[in-house]
Amino acid sequence: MAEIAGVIALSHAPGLTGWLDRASDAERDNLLAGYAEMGRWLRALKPDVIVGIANDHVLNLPLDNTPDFCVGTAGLWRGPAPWFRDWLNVADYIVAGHAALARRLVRDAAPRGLRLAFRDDLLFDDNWSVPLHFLTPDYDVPLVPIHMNCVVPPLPTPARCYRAGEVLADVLRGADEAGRVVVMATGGLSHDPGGPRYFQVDEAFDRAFLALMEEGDAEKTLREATVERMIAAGDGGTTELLAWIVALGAAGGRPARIVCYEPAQSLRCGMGGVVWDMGGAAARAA
Amino acid sequence: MAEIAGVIALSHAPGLTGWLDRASDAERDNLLAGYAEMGRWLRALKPDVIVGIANDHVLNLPLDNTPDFCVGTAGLWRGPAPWFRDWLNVADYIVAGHAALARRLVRDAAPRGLRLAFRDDLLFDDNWSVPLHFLTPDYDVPLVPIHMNCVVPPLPTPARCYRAGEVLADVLRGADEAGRVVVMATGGLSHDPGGPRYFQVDEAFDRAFLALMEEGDAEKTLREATVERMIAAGDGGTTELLAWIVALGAAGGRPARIVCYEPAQSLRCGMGGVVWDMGGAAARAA
Amino acid sequence: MGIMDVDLTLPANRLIFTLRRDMALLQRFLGDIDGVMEEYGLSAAERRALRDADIRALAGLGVHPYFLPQVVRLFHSGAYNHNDSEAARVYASQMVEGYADGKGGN
Amino acid sequence: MGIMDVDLTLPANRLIFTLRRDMALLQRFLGDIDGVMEEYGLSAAERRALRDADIRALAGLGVHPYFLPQVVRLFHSGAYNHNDSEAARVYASQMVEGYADGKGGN
Ligand SMILES: [Fe+3]
Ligand SMILES: [Fe+3]
Repeated sequence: MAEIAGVIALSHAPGLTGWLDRASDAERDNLLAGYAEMGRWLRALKPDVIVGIANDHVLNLPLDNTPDFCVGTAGLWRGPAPWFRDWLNVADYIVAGHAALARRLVRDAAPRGLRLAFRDDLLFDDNWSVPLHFLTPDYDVPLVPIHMNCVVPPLPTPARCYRAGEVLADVLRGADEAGRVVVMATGGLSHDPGGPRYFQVDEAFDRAFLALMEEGDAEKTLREATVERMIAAGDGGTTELLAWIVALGAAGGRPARIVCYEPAQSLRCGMGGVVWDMGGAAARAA
Repeated sequence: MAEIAGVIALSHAPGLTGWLDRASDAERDNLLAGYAEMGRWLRALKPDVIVGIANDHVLNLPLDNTPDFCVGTAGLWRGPAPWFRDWLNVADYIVAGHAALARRLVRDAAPRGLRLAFRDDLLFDDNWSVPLHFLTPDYDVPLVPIHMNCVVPPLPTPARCYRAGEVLADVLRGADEAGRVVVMATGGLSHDPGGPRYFQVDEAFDRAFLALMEEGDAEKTLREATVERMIAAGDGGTTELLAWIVALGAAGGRPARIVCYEPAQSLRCGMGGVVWDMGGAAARAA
Repeated sequence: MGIMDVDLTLPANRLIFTLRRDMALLQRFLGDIDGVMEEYGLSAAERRALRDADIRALAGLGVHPYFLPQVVRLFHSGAYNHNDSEAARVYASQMVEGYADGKGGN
Repeated sequence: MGIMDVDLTLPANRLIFTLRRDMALLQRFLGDIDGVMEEYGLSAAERRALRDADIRALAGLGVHPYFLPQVVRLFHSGAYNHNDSEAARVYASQMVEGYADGKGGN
């Protein structure tokens, strides 16, 4: 049996590694401090594996057969994909996968009504490259990546994403292979890659969304954090917050703690992160 | 604007073309008469296109990324696939597709919440080869095939299938490309390929399901025709009736007329068909 | 065992899926079963079961039920597949309880 | 135009999707744009828009919004992609209202 030691959700926008020197001093200092804190929080939990969930950015999931969720079953992952190297400005890295756990997720989620597509050849872009750079710079925690569809219509509804998080947590708790797990959602907050507001951030939306995470009222979140509102806050990218809804479901809907937030126009994205302390054996020991 | 001239649902089991001489005289006579009647009904509607929906039989939709529904976008289809030739015992055939309409379905279903995967290289087995052999033996009505997942867990729920039928009908009615459309579901009734009841048929279940079609009470159908009951009536194949639920949705939930039924153990499948007269211009002219 | 017990990630499922689509692979498989099974990464248990057309064992490993009669047809003709055909009888002898005692089939 | 207006069946979407995954195709594309567009079945309108990096026209045809900044990066460097980089300014000049008048970007 396994334990969900913690759940985290954080932005992954490429400016954080690609052109952070162009941010204001306040943005840079606040974000570097926040991401460092999230890294300490995560490493203190001593996870055996990170189960990640993030937007695929239409990089792997084909447009002619887009699944809602796709688990990576490889035993080893390399990043970033060549096309993203100069953009992301991170060193090439290798991180272990966890094939047995990934296959378990596919098998055990199905009877619970959650389809997980699977493949062993996912390419990584900012979705994992940016968070791992800050959170596990030694790439020493195995990763089971779940790429999800946040931007190819029709999108999975927030309710479906929340339920997916519940199912994942349920399956993980019953997985002998898992050990101590951190569930990590990446993406968001407001941004509009490909739209007319590419250079804008919707700070009011972001703060309202973060307040919902902090409040920990799942029903209210599903009522208010609609796809329509996300799109209104930035069409091309804000729906990455659906991954945060998965995380909220995995955390059982409990309140999150906001670690940092910056409406970083310089990075073309509302940037920040929240953590859910799960209050298990891990937290008690820490 | 297009018209849904009629909706039909009928069995496609391969024994009907492959070893019908092994059926009893009564089975053979009743089924041949029924399939002939359905063919006359369909051809009298003078459809410009058949939009078909049927189980994929794990032939095209990959196990690592199984969509609920996948539309064939080719302009021309050839059947049956080589592996199925000796089994089905039908002559090779060519039937036109309708690429523009297929692409329209993909585009216009998405904002209505229905994802349709798409591809132009679907292989055909009994799903189309058996019904077309009897209904349009000259293969002179273009076909837009929609292969659906009826047997790879998790299955689309009956409610989702009904809704898919409603969406398809809605999109078709707004499609300039469509003209006069017949929606044709194929599959079922009770059978258990791959299970211990391969040689059995569940007549009581079949008759109850047909009665639901005849009654035309959509809510009752969704309440009673559950996946669990279908599986209990024959694990490996009975859930092909989910395609009939799509047809029921496309028919707006109205009552169907039962054309024929035989609990044909000799064909290892409950065999039959129903039609929905849509009462449009087509019916009035007939 | 039924459709809800399938192991979608099982290499044997990917192989059997592909065998029915790719006639060149099918020919190669029929000429070199072990080589193709190796290529598709089947486990020892999967290889043994598929080589022996042991469809009951394949079912236990998580092969999709729909594939089971088709596995029989890999090794016996699929033509004229009525209930007393060789392929149907081979299926019944493994999957239908009581058939081996002369009670199954029809 | 936004993610809900994408035409998933558009050949240009399949090409741009693949260009970011397959570096050999990307090299071939950069050396022979017309040949590769032909190979992927792009319409005349798609070809014109992609050849000219006319991302506003591509958006109108149903190209996925997420691809638009990446199309700019096909023709301009993607490195150090800050808001005053050449790629960002090319994007802004086409997609951000008022930018051409010196008001957009930042
Ligand atoms: Fe992103
Ligand atoms: Fe079937």
